[in-house]
Amino acid sequence: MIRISSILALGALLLVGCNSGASNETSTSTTPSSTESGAKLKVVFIPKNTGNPYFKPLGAGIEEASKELGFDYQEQGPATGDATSQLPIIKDQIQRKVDVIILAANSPDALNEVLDDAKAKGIVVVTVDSDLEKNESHRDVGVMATDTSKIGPAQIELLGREMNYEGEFAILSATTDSPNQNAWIAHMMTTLKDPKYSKMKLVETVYGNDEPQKSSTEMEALMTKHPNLKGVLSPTSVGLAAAAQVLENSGMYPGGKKAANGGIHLTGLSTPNQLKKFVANGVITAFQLWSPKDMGSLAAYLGTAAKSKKIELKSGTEVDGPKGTKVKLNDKGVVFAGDLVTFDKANIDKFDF
Amino acid sequence: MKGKREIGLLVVLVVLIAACSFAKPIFLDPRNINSILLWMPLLLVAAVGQFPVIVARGIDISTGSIVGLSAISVGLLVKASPTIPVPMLFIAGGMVGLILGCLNGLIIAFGKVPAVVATIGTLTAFRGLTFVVSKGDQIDSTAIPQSLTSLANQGINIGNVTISWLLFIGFVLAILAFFASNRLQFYRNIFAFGSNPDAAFLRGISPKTVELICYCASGSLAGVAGTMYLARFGFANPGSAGQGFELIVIAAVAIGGVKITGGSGSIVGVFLGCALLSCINVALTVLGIDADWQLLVYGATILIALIIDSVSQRRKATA
Amino acid sequence: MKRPELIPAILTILVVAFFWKISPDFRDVNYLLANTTIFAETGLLAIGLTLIIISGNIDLSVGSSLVLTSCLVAKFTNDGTPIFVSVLMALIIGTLLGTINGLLITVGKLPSFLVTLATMALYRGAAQAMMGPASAKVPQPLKGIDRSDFHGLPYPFIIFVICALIVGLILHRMILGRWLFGIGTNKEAAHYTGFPVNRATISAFAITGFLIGISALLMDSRLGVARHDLAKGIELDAITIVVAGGTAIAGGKGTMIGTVLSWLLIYFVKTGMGVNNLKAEYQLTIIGIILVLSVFSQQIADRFSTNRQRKTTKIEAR
Amino acid sequence: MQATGKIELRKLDIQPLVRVEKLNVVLGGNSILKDIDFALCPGQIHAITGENGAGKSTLAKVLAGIYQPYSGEIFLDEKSVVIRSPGEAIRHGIALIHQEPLIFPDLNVAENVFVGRMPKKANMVDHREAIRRTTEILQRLGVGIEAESEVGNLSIAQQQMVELATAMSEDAKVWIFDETTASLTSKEVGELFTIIRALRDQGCAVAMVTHHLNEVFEIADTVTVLRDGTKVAERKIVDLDHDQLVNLMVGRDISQDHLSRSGLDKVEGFLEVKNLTGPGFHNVSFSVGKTEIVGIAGLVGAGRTEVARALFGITQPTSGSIKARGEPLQIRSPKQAQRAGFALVPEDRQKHGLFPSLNIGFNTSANILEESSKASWISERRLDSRSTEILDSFKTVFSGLKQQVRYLSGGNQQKTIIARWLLGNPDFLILDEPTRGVDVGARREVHQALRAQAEAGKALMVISSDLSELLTLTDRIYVMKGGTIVGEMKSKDATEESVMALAFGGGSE
Repeated sequence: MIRISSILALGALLLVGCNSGASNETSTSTTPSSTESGAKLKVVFIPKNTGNPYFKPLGAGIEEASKELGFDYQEQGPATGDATSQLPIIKDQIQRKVDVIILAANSPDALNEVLDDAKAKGIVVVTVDSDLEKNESHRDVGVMATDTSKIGPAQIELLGREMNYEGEFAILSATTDSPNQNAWIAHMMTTLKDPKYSKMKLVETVYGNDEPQKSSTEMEALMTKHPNLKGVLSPTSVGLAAAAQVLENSGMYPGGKKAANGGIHLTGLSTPNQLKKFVANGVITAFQLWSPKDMGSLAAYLGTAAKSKKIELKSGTEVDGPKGTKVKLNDKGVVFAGDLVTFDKANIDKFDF
Repeated sequence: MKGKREIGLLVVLVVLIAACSFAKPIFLDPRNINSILLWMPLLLVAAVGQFPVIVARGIDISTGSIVGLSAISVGLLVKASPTIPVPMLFIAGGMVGLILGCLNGLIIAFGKVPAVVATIGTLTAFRGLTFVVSKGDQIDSTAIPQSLTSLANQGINIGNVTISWLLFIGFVLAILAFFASNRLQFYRNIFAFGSNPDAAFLRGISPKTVELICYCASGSLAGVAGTMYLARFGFANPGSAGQGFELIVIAAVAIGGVKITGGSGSIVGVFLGCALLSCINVALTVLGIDADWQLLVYGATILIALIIDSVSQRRKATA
Repeated sequence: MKRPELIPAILTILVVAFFWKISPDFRDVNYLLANTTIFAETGLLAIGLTLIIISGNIDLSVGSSLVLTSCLVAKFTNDGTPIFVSVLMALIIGTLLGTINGLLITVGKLPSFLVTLATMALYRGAAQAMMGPASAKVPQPLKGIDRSDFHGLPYPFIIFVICALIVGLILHRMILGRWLFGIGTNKEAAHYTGFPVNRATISAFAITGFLIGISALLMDSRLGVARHDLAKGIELDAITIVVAGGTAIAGGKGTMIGTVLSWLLIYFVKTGMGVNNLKAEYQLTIIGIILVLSVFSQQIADRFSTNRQRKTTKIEAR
Repeated sequence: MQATGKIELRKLDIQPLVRVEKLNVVLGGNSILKDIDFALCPGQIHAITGENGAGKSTLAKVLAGIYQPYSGEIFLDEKSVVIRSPGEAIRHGIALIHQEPLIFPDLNVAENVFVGRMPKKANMVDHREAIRRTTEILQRLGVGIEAESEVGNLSIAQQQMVELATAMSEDAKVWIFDETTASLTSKEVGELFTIIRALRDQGCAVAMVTHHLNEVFEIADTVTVLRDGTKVAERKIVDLDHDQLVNLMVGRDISQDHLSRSGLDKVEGFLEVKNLTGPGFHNVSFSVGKTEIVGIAGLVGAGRTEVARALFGITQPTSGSIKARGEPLQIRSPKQAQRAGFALVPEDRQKHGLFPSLNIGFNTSANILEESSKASWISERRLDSRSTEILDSFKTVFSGLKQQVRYLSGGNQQKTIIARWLLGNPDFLILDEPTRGVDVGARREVHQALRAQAEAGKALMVISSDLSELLTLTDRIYVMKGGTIVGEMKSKDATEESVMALAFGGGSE
């Protein structure tokens, strides 16, 4: 009985499939375009994963823009930051006929195919924070933090100033295959060739996989392996927070109980809320980040403009940004959201994200 | 007969440490030893909880999610009332774990759902709950009081080696579990149940009670491990806190010589299993193994440890 | 209740009816079909795991094997291996990885849970060691199988159905299937009865490996790239499908149709939740609850059928 | 026999320790026990007997709190009680000794004895005290087992003693033995009976569930006979003889004739074993001919099962030779043994024979999968028809091939397994305890089927602890002791006494 009914059910699915094959073309062309009917645009933001504090202000930026520009806004993130966890979500958004997808890509290339589908349906794809490195053609525009070529030097300069431009230091990164991290580290390497930094020696680059446990162990190992270590640079917030906790525990931060020859200076990239405690108690002197919120609203402005005004986004195009600004796409189709902000004791309490 | 397996494990541990320190003398540097000692407490506490479950022929795969949910809940609690005394935080973590473990126990003992299935189900369900409870927000370091995080850096100093209070708590719990497993009637009932469940029932041991309490114990110790997580890392993210931890815990218990089919094993073995895994994990970093090769080496080491154990067990059986 | 797979079947109908009613985006057969392409890969793993779980074993390494196979194939194809050869290679590598698991379990006499826990790290570790941070691009001729269809049916879906059919026949109509049921029910008795316990167990793992090979090709073809960090956690999805489909985790009981129906159920639930933008955390919780509830309801159904069987015997015996 | 008068007195004077009134038990919708009245008095051994499925064990299990009555009352010392769980039964002083020893293989003897109620010091388990008290009890029982040894490493008889020690430690007043002798040798049975008599003399009430009639006559004072869940009789042993008891049990006459081979004494040889040595046996030589049933007698642990396992490729002999049909054989696995035309019906049905949760068809046809399939493709119809045919020829009672085999009675399960092996049409059939736990009627049917196989030209080897089985069924008997063969005799010349004399042996080997 059940066997029969289940075979019937499967058969029905197959049958419907065969019938619908013929109507494929019509369904594509009838994809409603909200712009024509004058309805509100549908914008969806897909962060790398839910619960990631960095994407909160970014989402807030988009939400703020939604009030200014009057579009429907939703956030839908995957539970984990795996390479393909965003893929089914993008498929769902295509089916939901959204107009703009703002995506913080988990993978520079695993989403290529599905993003092409989205673009084919007339959806504007804006990447934020993490671009599709070397696969830029699969999205319309990228809104990136700050010029990658500026982040590397700025970080080195920040650490250099703290450690007096001399001594050994190490980098604690996220994963070996994170494009942003690798781009920044590459720029750091070039920066180090500047004679100004000639006395700074990068002893090792290690990877904490953005896991607290692994990052802590790597940080502890760095301190064991390099007794003369004077600085650690962690351009990822999980790594930086874990490293700060390890440093606090060890008391080897500048001014700490066990600090030898000036202690270990720690800096990197993070949202301010995650590190307020360590700035207050002196474990970290200063660290940097751009404004994710500005990035969010800029992405929203670009995406909606491209959709409603039918602007073709290509290098050199000028678009209206938030608050009457004008931004111009560079040769990779990327817009930078703004400069790095350096957070320290003096200003950190003014920020809340 | 008893204890031989533990001695074998101890030998493996010593050989591993010797090999590592031969390859990299700093492996024996006090700082590195501290790093290993900091790896242990969470693992040890969760493994001591997993132990009775496996002895009773079950398995608790939801451990990682319980650690996460407990860490987040305790974080929310301490955020709401920062003056709460530290022991209360451990009790709170234990309570959260107890409730979750109890739920597992009810599903398994009364719902008759196989343990693997039930806890795979709650692994995802509890992780989902963690997001719901935290509204997706991370517990930032600012919220965690110094009095809690200092448990990871202060403790009993022996030269430059520090037995952190966290590890101390872990030791105390393990020693309590050691005595309980030998001297408590109820704990002996767990062994009897694991050795022969039908016979245990006929001897008046209630299988439902045994299973329920095993999962409650596993849950509450995972909950305590959740508070330890906060103390050790100073923050907790609903997505990453405890993620994948269950497999490390189960591996530690299995390497510790606890029969995966139930009925036999010892807390001493579990302790050595935890020590071995902690050493391996720290060794991967300190020996400077290329980041891309670490997972491979880790997998190979576990496999080799299992094979060595199985071969030595068979030798003993034929001898 | 005689057939436990009735439960996923009924649930599937309810779920489809529910989403069909509340969600206009779900009410689109083309979409429902096209979306199976992602899920077909998980389904293939579930088909293999059905054999393994029926034989009283478990394989936690399926996701890692999948990744290792897909990386190897993509890399070699990229280096100029002809497509035909790389397809063959995927199947061989997958089968080989499964066979290694099987050998460790049978010849090494180790519990499958522990062996595959270790190879889960080992296989993914091997993929990472080989690939490093890079990803391998899949060349054009191998790409895009998920967007080609046969009268509206996407090929991955067809492949899944065909594989389920073939493996289902192996399980329910061929000797190997009987061996696996016997081994899963009582390994000792199977040995005494002259069942080739080791060979059959290895075969179950090898077949799963073969299916993993197919799955790896589908994944390569769909994504166009292969990386070491893909398909994380897919093993739990696959096990969830198998177990919710009425296969007993302790072995000796289960059907292929149950796995297929459960695959449909979880597919529709996930698609329905996704297209309605249900938050990821609620999705997780719901899937967990579905797993526990479906197994729980099967237990209850089982108890009823047990009573009935006892009764029949007694009556006939008089 | 001279004790009869005393018993009579006791029965008059003393009120029962346990009594059940109008007991009804329903399991899975079936009425298993109907309106049973039953009492156990102190200082009395009360046998409960009946065919398999008559409800003997169920009655025992109700008293032990394993099953709950549907209706009826249980009185302890004439006070009405409800026994909700095995634990409560233990607390009431009721001990049930099971057919299969109920042990915890991973725990030591002392922990087995005191499981769930270890002696305590300040609420903590006191292992030393447990070991001391266990040693004491073991000494009282007169068995030489170390209290600290792991029970998984003990023999079945020793494990049985551990179970007795457990009940002893519970200070049980009511002792119920459920087919306890099934896995014991006669010597061990003798020792057990000594203990049981001692218990009776201390004023305990003893119930013996058994279908061995000679045991009933040997030890019991009173017997209750059950048939199909109802009590058909309660008699004093002195008022009964063997045939009357059998009639009460089965409700029909069963003849006891010898089943030995008709025809010539000379047989064509089939199997020739020379100086075989392996795990658990050494220098074993014997032969089995076509049309012949050869019995292997001996105590449990004498190496009988071990020889069978080696012949079937489950263990490997270290030296010696096996020849079948005149050709030397190397057997490394059951598969190879099967190819050589061997078959083994194993001793432990549950562990090595049955696929309990699979259906009867699967269980019956498990051996002919390959020959009944084309290119690995199973012809279910062919398997089913052959299974039905052979099961019917054994008068197996079942509701359909799709029924799970675990719901069959022990006798029908055993028939299923014998059927499985006969379907494979072996030339040489080894049966290890073929009728253990099988009731009188079914046993007869099994014996007839085996004899028919021999008549059809097969060679059979039967290992049994039941001497009457060996004497009635076989043509020749080898006796094993201490891992080797100590004697051989023709069945028609043998008596139980002569076989036992060899099995126990006088002097050293």
